[in-house]
Amino acid sequence: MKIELTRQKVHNEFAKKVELISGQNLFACYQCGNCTAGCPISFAMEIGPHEAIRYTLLGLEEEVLGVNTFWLCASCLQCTSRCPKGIDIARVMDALRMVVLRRKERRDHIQISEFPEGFLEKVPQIAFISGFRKFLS
Amino acid sequence: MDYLYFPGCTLYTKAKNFDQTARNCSLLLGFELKELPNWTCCGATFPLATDNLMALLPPARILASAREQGTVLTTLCAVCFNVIKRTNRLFQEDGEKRDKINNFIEKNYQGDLRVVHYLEILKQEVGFPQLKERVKRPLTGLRAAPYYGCMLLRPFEEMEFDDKERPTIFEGFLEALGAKVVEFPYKIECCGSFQSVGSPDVATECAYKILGSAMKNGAEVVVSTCPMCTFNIDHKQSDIKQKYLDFKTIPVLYFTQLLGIAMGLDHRTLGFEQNFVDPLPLLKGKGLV
Amino acid sequence: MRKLGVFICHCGVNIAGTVDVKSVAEEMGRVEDVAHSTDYIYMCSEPGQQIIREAIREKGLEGVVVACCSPSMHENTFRKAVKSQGMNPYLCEIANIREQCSWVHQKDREEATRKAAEIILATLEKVRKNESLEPIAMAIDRRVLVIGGGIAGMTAALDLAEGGYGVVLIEREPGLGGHMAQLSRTFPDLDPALPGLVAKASAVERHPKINLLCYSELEDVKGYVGNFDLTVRKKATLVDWEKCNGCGDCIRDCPVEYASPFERGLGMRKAIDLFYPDSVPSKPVIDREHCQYFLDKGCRRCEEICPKKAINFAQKDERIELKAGAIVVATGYELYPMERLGEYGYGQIPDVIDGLAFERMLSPNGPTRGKILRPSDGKVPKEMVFIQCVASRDPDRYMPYCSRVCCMYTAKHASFYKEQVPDGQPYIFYMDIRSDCKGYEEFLQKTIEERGLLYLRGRVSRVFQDDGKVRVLGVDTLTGRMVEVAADMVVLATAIVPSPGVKDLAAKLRATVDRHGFLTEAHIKLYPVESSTKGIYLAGCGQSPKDISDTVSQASATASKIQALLSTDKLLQDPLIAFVDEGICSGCGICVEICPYEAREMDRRRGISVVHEALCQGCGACIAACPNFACELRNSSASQTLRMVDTFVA
Amino acid sequence: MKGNGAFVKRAMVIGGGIAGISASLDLGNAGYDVVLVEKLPSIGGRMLQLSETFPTLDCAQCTLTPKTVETGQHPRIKLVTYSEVEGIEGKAGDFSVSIRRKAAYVDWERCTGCGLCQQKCPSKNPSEFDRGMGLGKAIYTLSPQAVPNKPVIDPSHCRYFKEGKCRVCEKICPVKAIDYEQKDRLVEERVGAIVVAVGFDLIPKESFGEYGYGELPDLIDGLAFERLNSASGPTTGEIRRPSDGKVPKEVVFIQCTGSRDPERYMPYCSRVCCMYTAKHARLYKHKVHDGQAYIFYMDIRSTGKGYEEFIQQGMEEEGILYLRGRVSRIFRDGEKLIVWGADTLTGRKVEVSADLVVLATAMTPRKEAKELAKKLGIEADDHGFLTEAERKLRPVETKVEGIYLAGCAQGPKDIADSVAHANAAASKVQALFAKH
Repeated sequence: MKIELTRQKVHNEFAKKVELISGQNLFACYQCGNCTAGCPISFAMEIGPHEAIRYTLLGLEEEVLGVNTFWLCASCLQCTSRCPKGIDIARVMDALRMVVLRRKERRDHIQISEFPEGFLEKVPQIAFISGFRKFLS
Repeated sequence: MDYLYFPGCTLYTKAKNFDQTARNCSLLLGFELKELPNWTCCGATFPLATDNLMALLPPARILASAREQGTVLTTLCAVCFNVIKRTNRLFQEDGEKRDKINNFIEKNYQGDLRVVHYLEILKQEVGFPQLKERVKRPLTGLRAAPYYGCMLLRPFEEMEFDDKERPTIFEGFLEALGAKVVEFPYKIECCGSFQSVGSPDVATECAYKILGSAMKNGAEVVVSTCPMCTFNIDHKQSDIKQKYLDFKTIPVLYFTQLLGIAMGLDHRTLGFEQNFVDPLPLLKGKGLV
Repeated sequence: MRKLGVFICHCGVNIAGTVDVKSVAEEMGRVEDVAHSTDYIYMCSEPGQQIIREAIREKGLEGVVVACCSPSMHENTFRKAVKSQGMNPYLCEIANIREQCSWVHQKDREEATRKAAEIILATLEKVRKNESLEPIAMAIDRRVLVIGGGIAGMTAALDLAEGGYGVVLIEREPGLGGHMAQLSRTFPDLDPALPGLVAKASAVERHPKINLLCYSELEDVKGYVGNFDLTVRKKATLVDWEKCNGCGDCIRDCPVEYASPFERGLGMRKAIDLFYPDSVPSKPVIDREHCQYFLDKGCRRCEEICPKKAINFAQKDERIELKAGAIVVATGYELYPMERLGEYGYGQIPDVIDGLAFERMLSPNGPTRGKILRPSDGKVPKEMVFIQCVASRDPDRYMPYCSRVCCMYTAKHASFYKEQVPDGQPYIFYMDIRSDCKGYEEFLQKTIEERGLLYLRGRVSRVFQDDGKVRVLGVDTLTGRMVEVAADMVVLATAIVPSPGVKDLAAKLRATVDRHGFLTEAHIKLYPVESSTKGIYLAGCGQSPKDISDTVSQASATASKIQALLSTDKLLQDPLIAFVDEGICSGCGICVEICPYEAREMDRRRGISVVHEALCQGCGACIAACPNFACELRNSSASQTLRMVDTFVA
Repeated sequence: MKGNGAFVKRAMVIGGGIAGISASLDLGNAGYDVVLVEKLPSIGGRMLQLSETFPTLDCAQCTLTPKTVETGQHPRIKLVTYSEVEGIEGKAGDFSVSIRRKAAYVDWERCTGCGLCQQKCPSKNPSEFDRGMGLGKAIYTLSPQAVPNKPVIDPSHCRYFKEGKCRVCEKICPVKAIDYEQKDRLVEERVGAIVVAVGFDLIPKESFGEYGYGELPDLIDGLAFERLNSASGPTTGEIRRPSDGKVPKEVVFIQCTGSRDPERYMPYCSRVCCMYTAKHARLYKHKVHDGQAYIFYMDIRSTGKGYEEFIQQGMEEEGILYLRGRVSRIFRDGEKLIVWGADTLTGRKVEVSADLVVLATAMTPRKEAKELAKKLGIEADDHGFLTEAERKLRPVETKVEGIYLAGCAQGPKDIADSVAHANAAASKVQALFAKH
């Protein structure tokens, strides 16, 4: 529950990395929550996109990387298109994903072997390929 | 006029009906889709990580090779359209990345290709009034809900496709075919996209909301521009039924399938057997087949 | 050779923190004709000025350079100081080493110091060749033009009239009151808006010193502070207001009804009607666009019914020429058009309305007689959503600024709603609650507690019509949850934007506007009600969003400034203006074309171009345009400028 | 002008801060005589304590001193400083005001303002002007740029008054202006209208038990931070914390301290804290590049022109961390101050080990405001803010004709609004005078 803040933590390496990968300035976020409000998938997220940004900024690295929020993001860009501060939130979500996927220990989020029978035959290629791109390192 | 055409993986296999109907209709409308030789997959996602240049190589190759053949490239699949158009834009605006990628793929593409969607050809080149005149079998009385999804519209500044909150191109198309357009708020909300692979339940929920909204507003059929959306809102109806017992199914068609009907093509050439919810009873009921 | 003095200001740490002022002062002291060079922490303060005065006295200085902030801040201060010692003020020049040096080179002390020295050396070059000049004295007209008949304009006009000055008040609409006339009750004491406003409007109408011109617009402005020549277009009301007794028969009998802009489209008005039901003046106008007579000559009912024969279909617009010494611009605001808000349905969802429309709904003289009924079907809304910051604080898509009044009026709206519909629930989406004036915070907290308003901290991403409801997709950032409300009605607190036409008006007045179209003040703290053009003052929301109380204060403030301006007999104008070397001028007339202030004129008899001293602002356009270098600017001659440039490139 | 029953077209302005100065200048420039009464030895008020002002970051001294100088030199303005209003009689057009001119123990007629006495005075005491951080002398002016630039002796610190010996100032004064025998004097002024511009105070930090009852030296209020940041302040503009002079690397700013707190302190919003805190944090970042500024807030209130942009720029470009939540407690831990706050946006408790804490304490009326209101026959609210005739349409008038309000005496305001308010009051006075 508690966060101990220091200037190193506020300018934490993790947030810097997310900013670098996403090309976005997390300090520009004024926490209006528009992204969460319009997100078609936020109903299933453990924390909203605006909270994911907040957690990242405050250096709550393991906590934010442990939630399903950015794995559930479908990059539909609704948040990006309506952000009053012009932050491309989808890029921030993707950056969080990248941080996990680029770590040495693989944390692949789909296992082909676990698909139900007949699934592979039905699902269109684009869904697979995008899925692999988003979920595999 | 002929158009360089990039089908993409899905249209080559699991959405062949989409591809075939589009080609057939083109011929009836006086233009041909000339398939790009030796095309590869576009990558299926535009990389959002700014440092991920590798993911831009496939669409860059497609663009470079298309530029050797002509000046306009068209696609049907909304995802491919998004990836290729955004990559093209990046080539126009970011000289540094352009040079890097060119260096890598050993081409010298400058971003001077026009990437258009099939619907744009219908609107801008054929013209909806002209399309209306050529319709052989108007879809009179068919209440069709146009589902845009995300990829055609967003990001708005890059896609420059239509208004991001209230697009109208699809409506214009359906009206030209004689259908009754059903306005529904979820037409621009996401279908769950690739989450049908990652988190199928989430995608099911998204699809349920979209279809529910369309039906509540009186739709008899939902029309889509994208094979991924189509899969999510058509094939996932079996999952929806399992979760929501009172859910009634609704046919989902590619816009080219509907175009095919209106242009008078034989319904057996429209690939309805690949649709999960059979549209034939509806179409027969309306006297359209 | 003139004996010169150099005075270098530290400006606290603003300059001294970056520039090594001591070494610059020493360096300047070594310049041949510099008889005195020193530095001080705040040269603009009394002891600082005292240093300058003493040096002039003791060293017999004949020219002064003060190295400090921008001349727009303190040129006047220092010129006054040197004048007190008998030096011609135009022999004192400012070397700007703050904005143009220390502030922009904070990271490089050495270079900044070198640059500061160069700026001062260049300014010394200028002073060496400066002439002694005297300000130009001009007669002034003691009348004032007030543009805009809202609460700001009326307050300024009344203050000035009470102060004994003649005022012409022009208002675009047929009646006084502006947007305040649309309001129901006002925060935080919830008094009805109309009685106070009507009392003020009547006072304006009656005041012997105020010439009220309604339904009128400013067409043209010529002249300058103290002597403006104005042309006002009085639009044809098609009703002779002299004859009209305001009986209202014509309105009652008029067969044409259309959606009233005053009622924000929620109510109807007639083709002949008052501005609003209790309008002052209480005289109607005919709207040509809707009147049947003008459409097909098919109706003359009002003409027939009028007992005073006041209807005059042939009335023409009238042009009125006026003179004034000062102008107050009180053009007010408009709300950001809902038609541009895609995510909120482009203004096409009937039950999504803006704040002013809701005010009309709450007004006893409004379209629903004060009842809250949703526009689509007249039902009482039970789930009521209010959204703040719509198009405000949104730099990427709409307006970056805060509209200042929405927090308070939304709280007021929600409070009235709850009072009228006790079983209804108001939801308010906000980003920050801004209740920062006297009594506002107390009002807000009390309202929340007593009325059970649900405040949700978050934006609304999308609003759409769904199943007879208005579905609102919002968020509560305090729980982190997405919030969905199936509302019966939604009120958008849309951004305040300058009223239409302000940019054109500002261009006519040569006043500046910011990128949003708000009129810009000369300095936000030093000159908050003065525009950048002398003699033109700003009041109310045309300058920036503000509430009624602040608007009234600001309007009175303009009145105070104008009274000080007009209380003197002669106005003194800066003599730093263009002049013509008559021997060189070929009379080509290029300068006449290019002058933005109409200060250049051809002297046909002599075949040369002359300068109208009162109009010239010394902008230098003619100097740059003159093909044979016949124009020069006083104390900025070509030779001075070239010597200054030489200093930098040497 | 005296006693003939004529309407006196001469105004008194009580309070020589930016509001009083603005009102005086407007009236003076319009051709009316003005008596400006100021409690302190020189005019300028609170604004003189400020370093830079939002949203332009103009130097406060540079904006203010030309106005104080102009006021001091204005032929129509009579300065009566180091003085307080004792009593008032009469009505609009004919007020008779008695003023207590406090003993300065310096003959201002003789004094040239050379400053030698201040240099040589051996006493050193915490300077109130510098919020107790710097050391002042027993004989002092408020600043080297004071208007009028004349010193006064504070008998509570003067060795001569306390111990009966010293008299250094008397010996050193080249014009023999020191007068230890000087007494308070009562003077009368007749005026036709009065503008009350007595300004504001801050809740003292000693009031906040949860923040250490003012006993933590590195916990200061907003005005103290202004002094720290000011080139004329105790650190000549360097940000150094009071306890040990170190440059603080973690600075916590706490807004709404004592404001919006109906149960314990003041229920109202103090209006300026959001903006000056943002300014403080930005100025801090300009000086300490590797430092971190944290701002605890409840709602960010940036409603003036250019204010919202100013705040957003601070967040985006200076990396100031805004935390939405109050601070419950602050205590010392070695060299650090431990701040227990919350971030309601993550729902977490937040702990910061700070080097310096700046409290944006609530603005209150001057403690003498209620008493003055009684003398003037005007109303004040429970807190002591003077009450206007009508909130919206008559914001500068009072219930008494001829008495007007200007600036923060009426309610918290920023400089721009105070100036406009004061100009408005001047306008009302002019209208009153023009009528007669």
